[in-house]
Amino acid sequence: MANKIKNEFVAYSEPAIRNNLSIVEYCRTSVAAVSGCTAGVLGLTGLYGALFFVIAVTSFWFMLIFKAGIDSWKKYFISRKSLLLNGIFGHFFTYILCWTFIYGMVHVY
Amino acid sequence: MGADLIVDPQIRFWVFLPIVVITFLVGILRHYASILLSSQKKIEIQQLADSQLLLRARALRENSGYIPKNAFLIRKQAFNKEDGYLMQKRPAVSQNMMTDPSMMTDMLKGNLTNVLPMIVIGGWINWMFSGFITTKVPFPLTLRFKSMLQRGIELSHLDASWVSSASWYFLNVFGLRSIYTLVLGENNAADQSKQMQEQMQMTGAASGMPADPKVPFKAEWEALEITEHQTKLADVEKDLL
Amino acid sequence: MTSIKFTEMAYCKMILHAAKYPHCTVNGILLAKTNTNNCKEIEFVDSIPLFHVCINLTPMAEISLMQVDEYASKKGLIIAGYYVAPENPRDQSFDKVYNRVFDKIAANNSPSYVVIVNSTNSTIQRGRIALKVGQYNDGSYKQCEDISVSDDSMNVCISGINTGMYNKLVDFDNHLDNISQDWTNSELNKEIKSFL
Amino acid sequence: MGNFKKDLENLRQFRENNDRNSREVVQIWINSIGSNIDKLGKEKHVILEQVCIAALDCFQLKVAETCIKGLYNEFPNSCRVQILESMLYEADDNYNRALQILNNVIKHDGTNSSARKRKIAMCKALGRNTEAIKELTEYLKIFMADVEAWQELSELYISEFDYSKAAFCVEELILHNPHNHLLHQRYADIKYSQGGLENIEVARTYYYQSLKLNPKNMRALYGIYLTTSAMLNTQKVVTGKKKDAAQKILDWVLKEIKERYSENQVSDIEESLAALEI
Repeated sequence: MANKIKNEFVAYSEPAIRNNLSIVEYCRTSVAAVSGCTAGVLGLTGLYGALFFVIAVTSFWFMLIFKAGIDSWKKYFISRKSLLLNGIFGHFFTYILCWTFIYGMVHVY
Repeated sequence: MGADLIVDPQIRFWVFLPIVVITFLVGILRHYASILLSSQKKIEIQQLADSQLLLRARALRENSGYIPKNAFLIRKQAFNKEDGYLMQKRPAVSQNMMTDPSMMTDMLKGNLTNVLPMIVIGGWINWMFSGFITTKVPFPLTLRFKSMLQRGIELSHLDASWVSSASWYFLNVFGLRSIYTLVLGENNAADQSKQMQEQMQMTGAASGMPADPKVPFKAEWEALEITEHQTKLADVEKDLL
Repeated sequence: MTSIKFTEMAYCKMILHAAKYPHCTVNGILLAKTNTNNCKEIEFVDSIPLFHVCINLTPMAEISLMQVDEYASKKGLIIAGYYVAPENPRDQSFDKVYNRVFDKIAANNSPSYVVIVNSTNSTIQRGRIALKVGQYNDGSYKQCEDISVSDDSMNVCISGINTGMYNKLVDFDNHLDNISQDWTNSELNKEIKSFL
Repeated sequence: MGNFKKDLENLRQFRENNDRNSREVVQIWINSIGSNIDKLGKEKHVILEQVCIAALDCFQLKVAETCIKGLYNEFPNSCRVQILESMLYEADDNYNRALQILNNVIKHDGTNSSARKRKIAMCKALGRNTEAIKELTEYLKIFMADVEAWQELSELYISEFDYSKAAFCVEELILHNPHNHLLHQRYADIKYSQGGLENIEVARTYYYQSLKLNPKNMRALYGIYLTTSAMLNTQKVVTGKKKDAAQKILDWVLKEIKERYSENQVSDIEESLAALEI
């Protein structure tokens, strides 16, 4: 995934970037699902649950940037912010579903 | 937790869980069914040529700055002159989908895999598990959500965060989408909300093959007509030195 | 009739170049000693593989000619010939291989020679000379029949192809892709010599 | 079995990078995969196709035949396999039979572009370049956005020394892929080969662009050098200012080129650079 960075403009390989993003998307969905299940098992309610989601997503974001290299993430992605925010609502929805599901299984009855 | 309301634990195993499992499995099933039923669309060579022509015209319009001016003008001329590529006369293709049998079967198949299961399973679940309170969302909600989450139960004093069985089913239908992408990979057919959208647009337009080339040709012609050549290479020398 | 000789280095590098890119037309330059440039006999002592992509484009060919010229004059050699191994073994006429590189060579050096490498795997394995040589003089070609290649070079070629030695060959195109690669092939030359 | 896995990994890499390492592919087949076809699982058919083409490249007709047979067992009516079969006949110099198969495929499915492309390739193999060009232009009238075909056409034109038409094809390529430095460089090469002051100026612009897109492109650097010095030589009446500017560019390019070489420390070749400075 050789993307060349120049001072004033960026030349990148479209399929490589798309591939990277789809992999990241996969990870993020997994993170949302897994953290949702965790929140359910822990029995978090209300704002705590939302907070947990925010923590999970941002910590995953940090891990991702760390994995890509703090200096070299630019090689693989165009923007860090989109890595955090892209499709966040969709993921939140996944999170809520898993959360509700496991919470229902463990704590309601 | 359930201090104000105690729910029978049996509901968990006989209503709550089955709904999740059923919706999930139906989604998977739909995915494979649509793979089985999908027929490779026969593309007419003329259609193919048209779509390629449009692709080329678009590339010309978007990246014209990278070729010399006269090269651009030659191409523009070739596309836009009286009998140029974009102006050629075609016998009007009356792609009436009702008369085209292959269109009909396609639509039938689409309905078979999308709409039908949704109605059948939805109805069945409504009938089978009607009236249960299944679960509680772990966060407080305003009263407005009551109609959404408590379909099938009319209890005015019940807290809004309780979820009825029918609503739980719909939550699952729409919420499992991302789980399908995890399990089946992207662009799967299990995701019916996307499929529904395609149903709306209908016909060939969804497959990127305009049924009647006249309309996109005209649009492309107009767009190309107003495109001015603006070279993007004027300053490269300065940039480098 | 001029008699034409190829040393091991010249012959092997030509054949290996053709073997490295069997799906492309490849070309290159032949170097000869200055003093042997009489009309009776010519010995090509070295060959410089040049291109395998689009041999008919001139800019890089000009660059390569300049550099090879410099290299040759330092070694006391002259550019005396040009070789082509056509992509299509059916193309064997001298007219088809003509291009501007050869034009330049011919302009500076008369008579100059054009060699068509007509190598298929089987001809080489059988130890036949897979070359067709023409002498170019004022716009016309004269095919030379008197070609001699030592048996040693045949053997080196056979073992070179069988052991994949062609992977070590560097032509000018490779050099331009990655300038740390050496188009003079000094490593490969040593290896060929060590075979003898 | 570790070796087996590594071989599979190698093959996959070749496929992904579009490497034509035919000899290696066939070697891998002979050494490990050929006897274990059933263990390939999902990849089986892709590998069979890959090996088949590689084997044809190396004239290992037996290997290619087994591959095709394996594929026919699985997909008896596939156009793709039929095309492979036609390639087998083609490799065996049985052009008529190959052509017959291809024509059948096209009759069956008019939109099959690879069959049409094979037909053109056959023209080329028979040495009928002009006919290949004609067929290819016919093909491009239908498949106008086929980048590969434009590329091939440009190369055919170059081999026929028809530079202006080749330039047209490369322009088309640039339109479809404006960020590929190799295309810009190729365009400049063609323009330079065409000759004439105007074309050389265009060539220089494109060398610049190519260098901008990829600062490591040596050909572009050399190209700038060549075009600039050519402009200095041809323009007999250069005004002082313009000449200075050109001289400056020349110095700059030479400096850059030297830098590249000193980074790589190849003293041998570096010496022959002296030729440039005349």
